[in-house]
Amino acid sequence: MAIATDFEDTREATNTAPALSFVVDIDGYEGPIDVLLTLAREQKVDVTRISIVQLADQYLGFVTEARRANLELAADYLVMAAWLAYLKSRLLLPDLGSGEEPTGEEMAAALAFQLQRLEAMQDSGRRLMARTRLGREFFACGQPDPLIRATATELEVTLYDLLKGYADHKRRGTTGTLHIEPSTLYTVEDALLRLRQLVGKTPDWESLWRFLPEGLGGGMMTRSALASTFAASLEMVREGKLRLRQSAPFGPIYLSAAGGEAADEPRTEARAKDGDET
Amino acid sequence: MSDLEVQYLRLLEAVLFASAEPIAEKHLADRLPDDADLPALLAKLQGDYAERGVNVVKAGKSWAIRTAPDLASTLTAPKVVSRRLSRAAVETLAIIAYHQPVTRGEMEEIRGVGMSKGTLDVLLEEGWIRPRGRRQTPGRPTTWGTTDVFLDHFGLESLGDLPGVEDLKAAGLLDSGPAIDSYRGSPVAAVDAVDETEETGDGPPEPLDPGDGLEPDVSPG
Amino acid sequence: MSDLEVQYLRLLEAVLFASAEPIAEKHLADRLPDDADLPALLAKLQGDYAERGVNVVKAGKSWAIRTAPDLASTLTAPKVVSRRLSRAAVETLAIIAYHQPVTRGEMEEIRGVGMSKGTLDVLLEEGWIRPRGRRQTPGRPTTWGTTDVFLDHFGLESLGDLPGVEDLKAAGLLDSGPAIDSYRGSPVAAVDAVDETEETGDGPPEPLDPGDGLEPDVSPG
Repeated sequence: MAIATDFEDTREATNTAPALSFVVDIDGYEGPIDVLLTLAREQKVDVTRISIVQLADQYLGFVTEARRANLELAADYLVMAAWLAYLKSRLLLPDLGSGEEPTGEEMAAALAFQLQRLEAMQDSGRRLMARTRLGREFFACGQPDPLIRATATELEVTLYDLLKGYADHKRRGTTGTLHIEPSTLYTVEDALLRLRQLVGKTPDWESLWRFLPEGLGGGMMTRSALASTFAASLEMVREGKLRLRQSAPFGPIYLSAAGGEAADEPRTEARAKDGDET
Repeated sequence: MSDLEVQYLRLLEAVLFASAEPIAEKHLADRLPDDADLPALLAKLQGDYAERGVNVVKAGKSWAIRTAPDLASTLTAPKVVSRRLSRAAVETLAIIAYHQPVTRGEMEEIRGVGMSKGTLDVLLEEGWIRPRGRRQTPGRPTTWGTTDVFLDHFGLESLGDLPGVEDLKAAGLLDSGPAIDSYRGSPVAAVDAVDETEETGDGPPEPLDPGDGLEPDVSPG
Repeated sequence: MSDLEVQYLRLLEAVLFASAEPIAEKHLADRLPDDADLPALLAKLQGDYAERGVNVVKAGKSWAIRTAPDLASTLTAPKVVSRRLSRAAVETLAIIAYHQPVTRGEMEEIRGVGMSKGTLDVLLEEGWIRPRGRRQTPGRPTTWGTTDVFLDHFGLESLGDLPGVEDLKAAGLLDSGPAIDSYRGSPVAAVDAVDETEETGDGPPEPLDPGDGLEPDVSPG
């Protein structure tokens, strides 16, 4: 996922594990519209004349590929996929003419406009940055005369300083009282609900990792999902609905339905290094 | 030119030379006697320096003295300390420059993603953007625009000199236009309405509930 | 003067202008092509600026562009050393701007600390704040507000241009929250998380999909 940084992100695409070569690299994109624009450019035609249906197919292919490659997709990428699937169906099916809904053509036109507008802004940004710039190609007075006041004031305070000052004050104000805010973590309840639905579908031993939901975005969320799913699995073991197996300290944990036909030992080809370090 | 005018011209020259930042016309006027004809003096000064190694340049309503752009290749920077802007910041800067005054919500709509932290912040710290007022819509969001410092930095005399601005205007790409957000409940569009979503904006997305297939947000007709 | 000499003169002019300190002759010579006659160029430049608002001056073996001495009296303000405003003063100014009209007692209450004697004085001296009236409470304390000079200095057209708290937050200036937010929001934390999964070789295996997740040709139901 594009991670918010102030400045150019020079890190390698850390999502790509060395063993696999991914066709899609989600790190380079600034959101779904940016992906669409890149795909549209690959059609090698004027953005005003792209085929929206073709574009929708390409995007859906992109999302499928990203999921196949285990890239974590943010929700807005999936929402866009769903919207495009819907748009495609609207474009391909005859318009029933309810009058209330925008037609497929109107929606396609809006999408085309948005793509063109973003492309224009990306180009403009590049052209702006390519200009001769102060401090790089041309220069200001190197040694301003301190005896000459340029403005009516002698104090060096910028608008940024002023706003930052107020924001700092506000922030200190808010930390005066400790509010414990609800955190978005994956709850044990959710994990239990999910596990109950999944367990019947897995006749064999499966790694605990395989039961985690998709699209967690990494970090805390993935950790909490792992912990909650493990806790949920213990609960189901207690209920006699699940069997758990871990062959070595810190080794991978495997799950199997209690009444299943799974052998006592997990498959040897199972990913041996599925670390549960956390 | 009368002796008095020459003296005023020298004053103006000294003030402009002495400042590293562009100086607003009204502040220049403050520095000169009331009977000085500032526009004429500025025009004269600009002419005097037109062919020299330093030029008198205009940036919006401000003026500055800058080294001539054609010397760029021979004039090496003592040390370039300028920071490299992220792609998000460059795009946001372009949107503010070309669409101003523009709210954060509108910037997000154009880019199709929520604003990440540190984007406006960086532009504000550079002194390139400033609040322009409030949009008279629910929530009265602040609108943003560029400053004379921005124009000066990029060697632009006015916003009309932005690269390709006329073409973009003619193509209707600077209009608000029908964006697809109006046809779907996008997470971006919701940001303005519910501020809490902003805080989690950079965090991981909500997991999809099991059994809940991904439904399009638009209810089909 | 030949075209080449004119070009050298322009370069010399730009170098002197852009330099942060006086430049020794030998360094100037390094900046110019070998065939340039530095003493002649410096003499010419000095002559060009002799009657202007700024002069080319020699100090020891170094050269610089300086404000003409005779303008010093007209340009020099009585007590001009630019200085930075203390953090307390900036914050006080911000509180006055955002909460005006506001009394001294209220400022102290909002900031949660007492105010040193000089803080308001500095702002008052600068012409950024002014008394607005008196609060109709015991002791009838003076209320304070900002001036047009304040708006002018910060490039604001009206007080309404000041971004609201929500806008500050969106701009990344008001970046607070529970520790967990800063943990997962930070790029460093995200890298850590990814690194962890990398250690497991292929990363976490593909999760099972309980419901019917995303199908490319999902049709709206």
